[in-house]
Amino acid sequence: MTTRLTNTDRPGDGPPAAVDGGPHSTASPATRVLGVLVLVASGVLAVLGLVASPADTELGETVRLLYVHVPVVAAAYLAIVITTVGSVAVLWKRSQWWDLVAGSAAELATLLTALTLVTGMIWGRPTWGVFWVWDARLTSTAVLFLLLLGYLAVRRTTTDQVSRATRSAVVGMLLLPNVVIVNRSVEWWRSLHQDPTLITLDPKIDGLQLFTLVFGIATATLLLVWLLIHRFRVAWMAQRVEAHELDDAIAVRRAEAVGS
Amino acid sequence: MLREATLVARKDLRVELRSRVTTNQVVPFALVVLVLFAFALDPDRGVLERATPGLYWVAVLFCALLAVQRAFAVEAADGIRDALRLTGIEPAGLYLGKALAVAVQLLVLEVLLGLGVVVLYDTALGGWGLLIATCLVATAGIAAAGTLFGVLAAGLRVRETLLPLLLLPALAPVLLATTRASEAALGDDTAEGWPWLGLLGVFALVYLTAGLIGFGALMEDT
Amino acid sequence: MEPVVHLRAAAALLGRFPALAGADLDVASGEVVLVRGPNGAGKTTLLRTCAGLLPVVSGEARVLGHDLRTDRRTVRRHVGLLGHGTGLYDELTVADNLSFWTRAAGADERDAVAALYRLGLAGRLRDVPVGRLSAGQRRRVAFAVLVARRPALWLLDEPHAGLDHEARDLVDDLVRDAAAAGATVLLASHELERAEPLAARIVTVNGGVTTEAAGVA
Amino acid sequence: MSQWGYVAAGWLVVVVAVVGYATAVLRRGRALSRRLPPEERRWL
Repeated sequence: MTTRLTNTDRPGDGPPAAVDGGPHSTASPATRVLGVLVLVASGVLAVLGLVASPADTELGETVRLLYVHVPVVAAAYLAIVITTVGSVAVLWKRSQWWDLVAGSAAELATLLTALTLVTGMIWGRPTWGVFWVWDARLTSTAVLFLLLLGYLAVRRTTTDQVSRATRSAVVGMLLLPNVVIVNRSVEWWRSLHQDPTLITLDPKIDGLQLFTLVFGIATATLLLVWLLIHRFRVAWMAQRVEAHELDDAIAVRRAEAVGS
Repeated sequence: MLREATLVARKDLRVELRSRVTTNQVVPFALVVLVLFAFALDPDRGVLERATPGLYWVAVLFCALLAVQRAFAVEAADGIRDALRLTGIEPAGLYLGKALAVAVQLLVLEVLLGLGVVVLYDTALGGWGLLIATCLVATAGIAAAGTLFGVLAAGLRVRETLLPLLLLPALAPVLLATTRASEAALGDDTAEGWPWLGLLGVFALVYLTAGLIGFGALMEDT
Repeated sequence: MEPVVHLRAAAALLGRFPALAGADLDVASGEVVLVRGPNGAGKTTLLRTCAGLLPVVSGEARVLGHDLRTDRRTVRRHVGLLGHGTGLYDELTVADNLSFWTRAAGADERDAVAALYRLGLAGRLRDVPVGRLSAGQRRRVAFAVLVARRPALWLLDEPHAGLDHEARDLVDDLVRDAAAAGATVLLASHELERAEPLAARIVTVNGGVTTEAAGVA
Repeated sequence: MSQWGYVAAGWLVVVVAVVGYATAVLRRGRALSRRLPPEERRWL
């Protein structure tokens, strides 16, 4: 069954082979609809952001970077909230489903936080002439990125599924509080020095620019949901494969014992 | 639960008194760090003098890292993890006990480091009320976070590198708050420092709560 | 009377490895059972499973009336495990170790002192750091903790290994005293000639599976 | 680099990263589903 890898970000896949009735990938009717929706929305966003909306009086063309930077930030924070909620659910209800959700959401959060940093730096270059500025938003995003790397490191280094769920849940549970504390402390810190802060959500833009921004955030949220569903299904299958390997090990060990 | 916490804390401190690792290794390490900062920042150009609070607290964080690693290396000896779980001590009591022991060692370190800074960087100490309060609340936060991440990394084969990766970014706001608060204390307007103390308090509370919740689950794994 | 230990096709995990693949075992109160089997057969895992230290993933597992599949924490306080590791702090002295482990388990100081004398540790060894003791002496301190705690279920993993004759006789006496006092003992050992006279029944473990239980006495 | 250059760079980085990640996830999903019996491929 060859899959047509189109250049859109949701490559369609051929009909599942007749013999094996089950789904052949993490796609399903729901994700296909959502996928198309995300595609269309990103197309509209591109048109709105790059062509239709006017350049900003003050920022010039670089305001168009906001239409991608701010949605990515919003999606990143949404992913963080999901991770923390999932982690608390894991510790509270020992539920394995939430462990997979938290793990998937954390991975997405790391990708989105990295993109936030990159787009933030690309924004910084024309605006302040330098890639990195110890501005409140960029700094707290950087610390957040390090915390997420710690989460992924814990998840990768623990072999045993049960203890992996517990340990990553404890780190995951602390992500949101950490974000709040880091933001608060960096805000106070930078306000002591009054140097240029990244003009974020409200550069007194309105009209079409504001609409594009909000539309961008909606698109990013849809994209996050789509990615989360697929990543969750991958995590679920990976966990099932691990479980099978375990059952085989038990069977082999028992056969060995009885045989010898 | 408090009875168990003091029992564990006294045991940890007695192990430290017997083995003298903190006093013989971590304190000298801290002084080395201070000296290296002085080499790096060339004392008479004033930079060192302005940066003293920051450098002091960076040194404290590194010492905290070593103290936590040491605290859990003691438990890694053969059979101790099993024995601890068989005593039926409440996980929360074990967590508080170990955190208390780390906190006490940190306070001793902070005092010694303080002397080191006064001698090496001839810093004039002032604003004692704010300074002591900052040390106490910050130490509580650092010990709470350190103990939680310490047990989380314990038992994993990459624990030496995992602990710094987990603990130091989490302690970033603590470094910020303690440095600003210390600057305010040493400078003239101590009023400026109190909000930072509030932040340190919130930090300590968040991690103490997380520790009391998470420690039991973390002790459970093989 | 419900058996102290009741395992039916119990499987337990050591990390992701199914160290125990299917154990069947019933031990009545006050009984001494010898667990035999080659190295790596799962003897240690069987003991640690009974102590509630390993997650039981399938089959039945009840110890001292607690179902290990739902709650394996509460049973631990009533179990004493003497494994390969001594479970003692090398930096602390014999007396400090004993006092900590005894009070941690809820027994009081007097039990610790009594155990010191019972194990002949009250003399010059009392204030020696455990790290500087010989393997035999360390085993003696570990036994002292057990004697002081008086758990209902004793799980002994190779208790005679590396001991001189005099210490081995002491181990035998302690096992007999414990059984006489109503405790139940599960003894894993290679040294059959030493261990068999102590045990009422023998169970063989191989590849994480208990095969047959042969009567002795 | 003109302002448009930075705008293009910003957009390109995001699109490439998202498409790359999405493709990787989908490909891994397809590979894993081949190793599992049909009824185990979905959580539902």
